Amino acid sequence: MNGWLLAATAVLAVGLGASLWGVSTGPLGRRVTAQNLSTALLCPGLLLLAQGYDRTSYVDLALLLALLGPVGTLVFARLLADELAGDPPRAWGPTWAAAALGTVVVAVLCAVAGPGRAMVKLLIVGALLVGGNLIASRALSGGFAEVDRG
Amino acid sequence: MADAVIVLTLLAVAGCATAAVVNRDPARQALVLAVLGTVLAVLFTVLQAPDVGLSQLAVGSALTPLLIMLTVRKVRRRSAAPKDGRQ
Amino acid sequence: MTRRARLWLVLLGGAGLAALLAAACLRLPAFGGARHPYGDRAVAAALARRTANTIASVNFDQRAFDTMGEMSILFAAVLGCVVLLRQARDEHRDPPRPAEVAAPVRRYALLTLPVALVTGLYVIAHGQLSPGGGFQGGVVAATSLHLMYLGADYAALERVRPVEAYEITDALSASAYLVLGFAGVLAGAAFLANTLLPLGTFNTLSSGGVVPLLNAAIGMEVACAVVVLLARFLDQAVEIEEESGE
Amino acid sequence: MKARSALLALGEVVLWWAALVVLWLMLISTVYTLEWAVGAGAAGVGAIVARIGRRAVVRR
Repeated sequence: MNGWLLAATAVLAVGLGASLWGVSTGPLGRRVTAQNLSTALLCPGLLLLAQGYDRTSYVDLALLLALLGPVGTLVFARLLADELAGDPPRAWGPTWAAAALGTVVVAVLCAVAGPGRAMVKLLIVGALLVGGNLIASRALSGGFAEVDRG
Repeated sequence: MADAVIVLTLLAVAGCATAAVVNRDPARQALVLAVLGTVLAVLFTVLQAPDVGLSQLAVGSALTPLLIMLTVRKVRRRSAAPKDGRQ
Repeated sequence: MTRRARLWLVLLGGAGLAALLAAACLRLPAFGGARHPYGDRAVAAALARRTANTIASVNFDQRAFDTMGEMSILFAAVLGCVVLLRQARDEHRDPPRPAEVAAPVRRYALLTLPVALVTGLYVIAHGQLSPGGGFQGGVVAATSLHLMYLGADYAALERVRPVEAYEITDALSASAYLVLGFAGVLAGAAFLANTLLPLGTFNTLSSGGVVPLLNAAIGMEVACAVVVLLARFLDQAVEIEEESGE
Repeated sequence: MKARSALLALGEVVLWWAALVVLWLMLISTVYTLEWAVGAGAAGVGAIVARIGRRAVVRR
């Protein structure tokens, strides 16, 4: 067990616990926020796992999660727009905290990878992750206010 | 100690799956199911099965929620329409 | 058939299944070992055919016939959905009003759509080299197109997604898999045998003989099948209205 | 006017294509001729879809 796997276990423990607790209890707005944060918290965990197992091809998993996780949140933001309109979830604190976690993990892994294509791939994953989550949070807090149906 | 992460993700999968069954509202179930898809992908990764993890990620994170939520929307529109004529 | 006879039939079938499963379990390799007889053989066969990802070799070479079955299941399932969710006689189409989505969300969708599409194609193309393959990449590529619905509206999605073209491509790529299988027969080997093409250099896009071609056929099939499936669901959820409901 | 808009459309597609080829090159591990060809093709598909998608949103 190396340090990377230890870090991955810690990040995953926090991420899994927080998203599981948030998504299964409370009002709808908090559940949607927790679903959005599950992407932001588990994707850094996957990146750390890839580094811990020393398999660069596992980065593809994090890439796909960073791409598709926000898309899943947009699905809920769009199709639950009516229910969320009354009490739009504004959880900017946790959102920025998760974005900071993603940034720190990507920065550390980039520093380890050194300049090269692997580093650019990590930066792409990080940009997609942070950007996607901020946009998904924005969509949840009224991004689809004018959408009545369709 | 290296198995700690496997135990952790297995527990999370069990908890998430239980939560998906305990919730009765389809929209909330879909939310739990989306998280369950991601958690399962992490489990497959720590079990060294990245191919299955990728399949789970591709299907579970966006496609299944979209199919479920579209079905929920259709059912809700259908039950709402005859009563007050509104969509 | 009476209720009693049916119960006996179920019990008989269940008992037979249980006996076979128990017999199979007794012959399983020991639990938790580092080596597995099937794993060792699969890896050796994959390396002999110069396929870097053993899973791809199992899916598209050693057990290509199973994959054909899975492909037919997906094809039949999508066909069933198309038939079930068609526009019925007492329904009509009511185009949804254009939606106003917040500008950052729209821009994100427009930027991410090509990136996700190319990533999906990357996962398909590198199926026999790294984790991934036709199914995973196909689903990602198909999902990416629906960012148009999430970031704009249904009319915009329909412009990047002419359903008829995807239906035709779905059928064509499913038959491409069969044609590649029969090419093996015509060449004098067995159905779906990997003897047709040169095996190429290990760990390149052209390695593994017929594996990359079968992988690409599955990728196209899955992508088109998912698009057609989601198109039917979207039609029902967004456009099709019952006459009484208007 | 028509020639100008056609040129703009071509420029948009070429820009997207170049960006997506760079993305492809960053995703892969080793670069060789066939990889270039497949990447260029995939980037072409992505660039055309990007153009159609943007027009579908703008022209409403």
